[in-house]
Amino acid sequence: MSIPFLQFLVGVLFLTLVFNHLTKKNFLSVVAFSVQSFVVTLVFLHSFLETGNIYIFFMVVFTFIVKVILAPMFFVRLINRYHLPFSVSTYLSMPITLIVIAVLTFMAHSQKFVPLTNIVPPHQIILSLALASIFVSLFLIVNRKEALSQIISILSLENSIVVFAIFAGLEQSPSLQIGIIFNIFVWIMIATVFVSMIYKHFGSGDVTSMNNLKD
Amino acid sequence: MTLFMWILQALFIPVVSPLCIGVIKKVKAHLQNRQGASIFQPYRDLWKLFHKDEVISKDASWIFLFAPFIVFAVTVIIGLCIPLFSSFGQSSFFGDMLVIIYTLALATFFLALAGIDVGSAFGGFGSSREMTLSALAEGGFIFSLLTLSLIAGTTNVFGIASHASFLSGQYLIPVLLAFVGFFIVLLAETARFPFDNPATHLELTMIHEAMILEYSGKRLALMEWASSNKLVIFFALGANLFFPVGLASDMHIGALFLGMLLLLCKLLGFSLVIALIESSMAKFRFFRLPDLLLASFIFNAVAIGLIH
Amino acid sequence: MSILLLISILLASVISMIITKKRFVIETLSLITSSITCITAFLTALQVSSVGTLTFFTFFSVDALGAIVLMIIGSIGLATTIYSIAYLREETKKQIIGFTRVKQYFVLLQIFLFAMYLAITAGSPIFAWIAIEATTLSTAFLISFYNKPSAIEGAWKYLIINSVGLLLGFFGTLLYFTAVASIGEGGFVSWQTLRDNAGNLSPLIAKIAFVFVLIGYGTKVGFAPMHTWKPDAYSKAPAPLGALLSGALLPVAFFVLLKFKMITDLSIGSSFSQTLFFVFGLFSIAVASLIMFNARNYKRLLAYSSIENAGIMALGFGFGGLGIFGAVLHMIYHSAVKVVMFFSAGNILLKYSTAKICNIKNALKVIPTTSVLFILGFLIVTGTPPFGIFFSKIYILGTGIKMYPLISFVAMFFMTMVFIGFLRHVTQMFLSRSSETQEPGEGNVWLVIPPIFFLLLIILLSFSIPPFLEHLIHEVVLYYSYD
Amino acid sequence: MIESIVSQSGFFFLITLFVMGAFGSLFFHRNDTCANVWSSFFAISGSFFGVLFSSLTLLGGQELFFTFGKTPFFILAFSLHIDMLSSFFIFVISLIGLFCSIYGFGYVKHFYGKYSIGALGFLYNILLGSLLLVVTSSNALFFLIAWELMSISSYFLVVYDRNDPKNVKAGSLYLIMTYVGTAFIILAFLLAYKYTASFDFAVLKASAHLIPSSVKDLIFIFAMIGFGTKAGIIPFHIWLPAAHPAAPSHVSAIMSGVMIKTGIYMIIRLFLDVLQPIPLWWGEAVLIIGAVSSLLGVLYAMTEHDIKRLLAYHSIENIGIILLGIGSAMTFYTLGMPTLALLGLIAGLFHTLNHALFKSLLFLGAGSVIDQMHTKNMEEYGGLIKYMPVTAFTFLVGSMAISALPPLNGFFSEWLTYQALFQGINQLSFSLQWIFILATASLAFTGGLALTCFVKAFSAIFLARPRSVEVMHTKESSIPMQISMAVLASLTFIVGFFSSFLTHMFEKIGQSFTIFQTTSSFVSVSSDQHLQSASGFSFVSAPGLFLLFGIVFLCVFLGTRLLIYRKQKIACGNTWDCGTTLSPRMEITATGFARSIVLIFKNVLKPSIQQDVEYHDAESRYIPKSRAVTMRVENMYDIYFYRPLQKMIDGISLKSKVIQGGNVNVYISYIFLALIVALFIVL
Repeated sequence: MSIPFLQFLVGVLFLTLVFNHLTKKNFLSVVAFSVQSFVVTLVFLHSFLETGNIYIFFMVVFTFIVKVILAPMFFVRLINRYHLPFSVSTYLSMPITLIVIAVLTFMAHSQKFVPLTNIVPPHQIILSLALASIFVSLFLIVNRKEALSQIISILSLENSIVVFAIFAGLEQSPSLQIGIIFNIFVWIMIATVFVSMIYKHFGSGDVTSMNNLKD
Repeated sequence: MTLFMWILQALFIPVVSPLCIGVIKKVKAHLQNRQGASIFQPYRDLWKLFHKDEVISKDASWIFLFAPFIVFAVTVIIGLCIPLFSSFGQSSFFGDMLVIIYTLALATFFLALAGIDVGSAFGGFGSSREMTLSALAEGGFIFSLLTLSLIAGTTNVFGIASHASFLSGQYLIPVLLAFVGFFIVLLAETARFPFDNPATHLELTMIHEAMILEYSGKRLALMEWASSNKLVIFFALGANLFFPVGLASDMHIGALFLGMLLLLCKLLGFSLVIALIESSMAKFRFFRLPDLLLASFIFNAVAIGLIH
Repeated sequence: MSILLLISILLASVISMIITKKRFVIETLSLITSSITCITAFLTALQVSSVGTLTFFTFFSVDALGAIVLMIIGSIGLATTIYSIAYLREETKKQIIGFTRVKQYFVLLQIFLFAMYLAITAGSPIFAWIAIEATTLSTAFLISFYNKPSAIEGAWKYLIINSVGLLLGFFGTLLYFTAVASIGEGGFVSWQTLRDNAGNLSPLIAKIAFVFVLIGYGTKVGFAPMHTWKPDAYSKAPAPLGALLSGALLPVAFFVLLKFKMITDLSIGSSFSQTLFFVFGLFSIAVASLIMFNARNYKRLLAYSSIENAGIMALGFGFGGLGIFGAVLHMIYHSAVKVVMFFSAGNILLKYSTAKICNIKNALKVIPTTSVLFILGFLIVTGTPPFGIFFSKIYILGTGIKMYPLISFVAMFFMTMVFIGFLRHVTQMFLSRSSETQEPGEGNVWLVIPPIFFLLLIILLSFSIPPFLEHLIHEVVLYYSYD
Repeated sequence: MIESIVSQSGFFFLITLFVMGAFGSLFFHRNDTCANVWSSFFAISGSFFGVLFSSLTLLGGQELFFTFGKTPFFILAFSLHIDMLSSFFIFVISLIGLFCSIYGFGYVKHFYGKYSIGALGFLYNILLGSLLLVVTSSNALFFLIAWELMSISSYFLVVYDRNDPKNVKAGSLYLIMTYVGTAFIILAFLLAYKYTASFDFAVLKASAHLIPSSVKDLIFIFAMIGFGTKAGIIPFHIWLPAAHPAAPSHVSAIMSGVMIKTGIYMIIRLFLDVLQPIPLWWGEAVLIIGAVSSLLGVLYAMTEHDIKRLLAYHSIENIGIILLGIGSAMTFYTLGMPTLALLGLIAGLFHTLNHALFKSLLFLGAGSVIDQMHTKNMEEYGGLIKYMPVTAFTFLVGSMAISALPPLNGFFSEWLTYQALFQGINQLSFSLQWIFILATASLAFTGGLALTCFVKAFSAIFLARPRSVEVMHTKESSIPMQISMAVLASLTFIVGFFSSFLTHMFEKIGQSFTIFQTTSSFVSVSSDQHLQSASGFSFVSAPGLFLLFGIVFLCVFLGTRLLIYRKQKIACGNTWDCGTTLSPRMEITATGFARSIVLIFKNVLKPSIQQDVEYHDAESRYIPKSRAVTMRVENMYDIYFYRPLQKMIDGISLKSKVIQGGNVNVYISYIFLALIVALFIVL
């Protein structure tokens, strides 16, 4: 696959993140997350085609099954069981969120991070976009009040880190793969248990209701 | 020979002090156009008191009983320690000015305690006022004698007395200032006029009288005698330290006799001044006295500053 | 060979614990496992002190600092297991928890201990990262142990903050790996390889990578801006776990952070990492001492004290040279004293069943031994002279005053603030008079023996350090001080 | 045999006595009497051995230097250096310790059953042991260990009687102030360590010249704050009147008589021995602090009507007098007059001994009064001299000694201080002369006011009629308490009598300092045992005074009693009362007595009068039912400095709690911001 197509894929990843910021409905944010994970599997597929390393193929299959199918299915079932179609609102209003996202992307593309983004010179644009998506997903956790969307934002942070690592020339290294597998496994397990616990105990997913633990 | 000198020195003040009181009373009487009792009347009063029975309050403790002896003994001790008619340091042991000042404080201490001991309101307030005044006067007292000792180069009162010729030369102003400071302290310590009226028994104003209100008989005599002794001590200090003229510099009888005579004249002079003050001035309100005492302290401090 | 032995024993005990129904079996099994882990820890430490950095099976390597932290984990793990057995018996007596909870507790406890083991002995940064991720997993469930809304909230916050931190840490580790990847070094990348070719890591990437790692693992250690999960987690977790969290987990996270500091120092010199350590160290001491001044819950009080001590250790490692000697000593003493304090806090909680400081009255009469332990713990942790922490503070401030006197003055000011804040609460809890009478009694004797043992350990260590430990500490000072 | 006592093993045995006493009484804490006997026995034997050890070292004049035990930290060495100065302080500590332990043996009985006597014995022995270590250690860290042990054990003794919440509050204030003081001391030693790379006093002394002068001034300020807080100089004194009264009486006697002297010991050790040569302004600063502390100390004592607080304020006043001596010593030495400097040091040390003696005597006396009366308020005493004659007599002797009345020991040390200050005025230039004039003025006024204060104290407690029913059923304190007070009282006489011999001994102590190696003091002991200053400036002879007082008093007493009118009849009657029935309410009370002085110094003391009147019916306000006047003197330091400081710190900490707001998003934003800031600033 050519560099422009890869740029398109990472662009899709970035857009799904922005969409997650703006969406009102939980279901749509879950769909956005599955699209995002699909993009990651495509990237893995691309690196598998280039290097032919059998482990990477195994990674493609694993991420596809877990992230694209299993996790969104579980989230949808969760939404229906606790029937919460509408996600809790965000902290900042729509325009300000967009401004902050713009600032973050500009920052990722700024001179400061040039040495970071041209570790592998041809992927310079992709890496800066991946870095921007890391910052935006971090901001997503801060902005959303819904427990489900916080889980989704952490998983998307993990996706953008993986994409950055792949394009930074680390797709070969086994340690990256072990790390990714372990992270996915741990997170899905924790997310499923805790999110249902949150909903069971607190009724709604609103995280701000949980603030009686203060000094 | 020195033993004779000591006894003479010890007996001189108790003998002479009632005379001074008598002279002061006589002069005041004349200033008020009345005859007044003879100058020897204080002797007769003392004699009478010594031969009267005593009434002691049942609340009094042993302090009330022993205080008169201590106060009188202190006045006799200080009589021994200060230059009366001879300036050679025959008692080189205890002529230090701090010893004198703090021994006087010992007398005031027991006097005040005795005043409070009987538990009457007058005694209590008398002691409180007495202690306040003596506390504030102490600074002035020490500093006035300090000025002289810095000029004379020794704190031994005999040394100061034998260091003649103060009034001439550059030390005139400091000595004069010190004398004014000392004179104010004298009036405060011996409870004379601007500080306290010795003749009155008016509860509101009396300080010294209030403390010895409860005494009677021999103890009252001792107390009266002690206060007159104290007056003469201050006169002697004022006379012999600030105007050390005519003190016998050796053991010669003639010089001693001359010294004694001159001392009597000086005491007479001081008594006249006291009597004049008492007839011409009114007693100050109690809370104006600290300013007076502070003035005396500042006079002395300035005097010290001027020495160099 | 010891690690294999360890893994097999652990797996056997965890599986059997899940199967068995009887509580006695669970307790004995966990006791055996943690005592074996403690013994192996001390054995490896002895080996390391005699042989030097120990690497076996290519995947595992233990250096001097790792050996010290291993010993800390081993001893505190054993103490916590003993204490938990007595603690949970008391709790079941008060009908707070059922049997399933007890089983879940001990299984998770063993997993947590083993994860910390793995983190220390891991040869590669990724394995260390995975092990610490595993600790987050096991402690998250332990924090939500009491299944109350507040416990769930504590666990949730712990989870979210720590996973964000660890993901940033993961990203930082990957950036370090780019140095290795650029020269085609495939296969297993260990700490040693990272150290060897730290040279060809471009300075700017090294700086960015270290910032990410510091923020990431700093969250786990509990430096100031990222400390917010600590008070909630410590106050909601069962008391024995608090001791493990602050006594063992903190040094582990610090250990990994120091490894990365070593690599960054090799590539761009120590001044960069020093300034960051000073900033975060001072900020943690300041924030902890200010909030501690009127904390209302004594378990949160202990959490802030851990944050403050983490700040002091950061200053120590930042100053370098003798400061590192002081910091390592501080780490040992702090872990030991935190065990004493958390166990006595647990006893207070059992007796008064409230964590609010204002509800605890006249404790000195009601539970005398625990109160004496807590008061002595307070005196030790605030660094009053006869005990060890005073000397480590003097070492740290002594080296600090040479180059940066201002930092030492500010640190000293905040440490005094900590003492004053702590004293207010101690007097309120122990020396106040109470109207209603609480029948005095200590409950199970096993609740008091572990803290007394650790108190004696501190007093012993304050006056004479065993030779092998001294050798290890000197090795750490040589290994970790760059200039 | 003397060599075996005055040696390393001797001192080691001394410390083990106290340690055995401490842990033994912990061991017996079940049975109160047994614990009390055990701890008192070891405290008494330890203090007695301490007196023996120190007096032999003083007479022998040796110096011991030894270290024991190996420590893991190379900067800490348990090294002890017992020179003449340390053995003098050991002498003072053990002497007062001896009497307080004897007193304590009787006094502690009223704690039986209420609190654990074992703990009291443990803390008391630890306190005595650590006091000894403080004055002998020669390594800064070892000193800090002993210093903190002393503070912690005295803190727990202050809060020992914890039923009264005021004691706990006083204890916390005490520990906080001490800890802040120790923090300053640690900073001072760290600064010294920075330039001399060692914490050992010997090394510090050798390389004191390496420390640049600006840092040396900083060390002086920190050390002055640290040791000043422990000694109780004016700005840092607020814990002293609160903490000392709270402790059990024999402990407050130790604290007031001896513990605040450890601050003085370190001031002498640092500024006259280790950090020499010192700039001029140090001496002047100590002089001014001494003058201010003594004057304000006695003024605040005037306003007190709580017996122990009054005595605590007097400790501040006497510390001021000691600092006058030491400050003049420092100033003279810097100006190159070693003979006068030695005189100042001798005056300071002599007053330390005297103050230890009469202050502990007064505290023990006050303790036995409170033990009987169960209240510290002087207004409720009165007429106790008839019920507690021995305590009254010893308290009288103590008051006379503290007001420096001639025959007793207080006079001679104050006389020496006066000589030092007079020479200061006599021989120094203009600006310095005025500082000495100010110091002499403050000493003079302090002497007068102290006398007034103790007339008030003694008369309010012991004289006149009882002002409360409680006085009726008090009885004399128990035998051990009486013995210790009587011996202390006789000691004030003995020390007064042998003051010239002691001055000679202090001169030898002074000469053990390196800076005074060759100098002889300005005031020396002449042949016939009386103190004489060099230029014949002044001399006083203690035996001469005793002789004179004795003879004259005897003659006067016998004269009037026997010679004149032997058959005088003495009748008992009522006090003159102008015809009204004289009730105890008409006596002068402590507040009444001091009211005139308080009004004279009102702009310094800021007294406040509050009148509240209660009427029969609120509207008509004509017939007052009761009228209450409360006169209070606010603690200015508390209102203008310490309370605002505490409010500010509380404010900051309350505001900083907002960090822990409880909202997860906010927490994550902290991490996010930290990341961004770190990335941008650092790169």
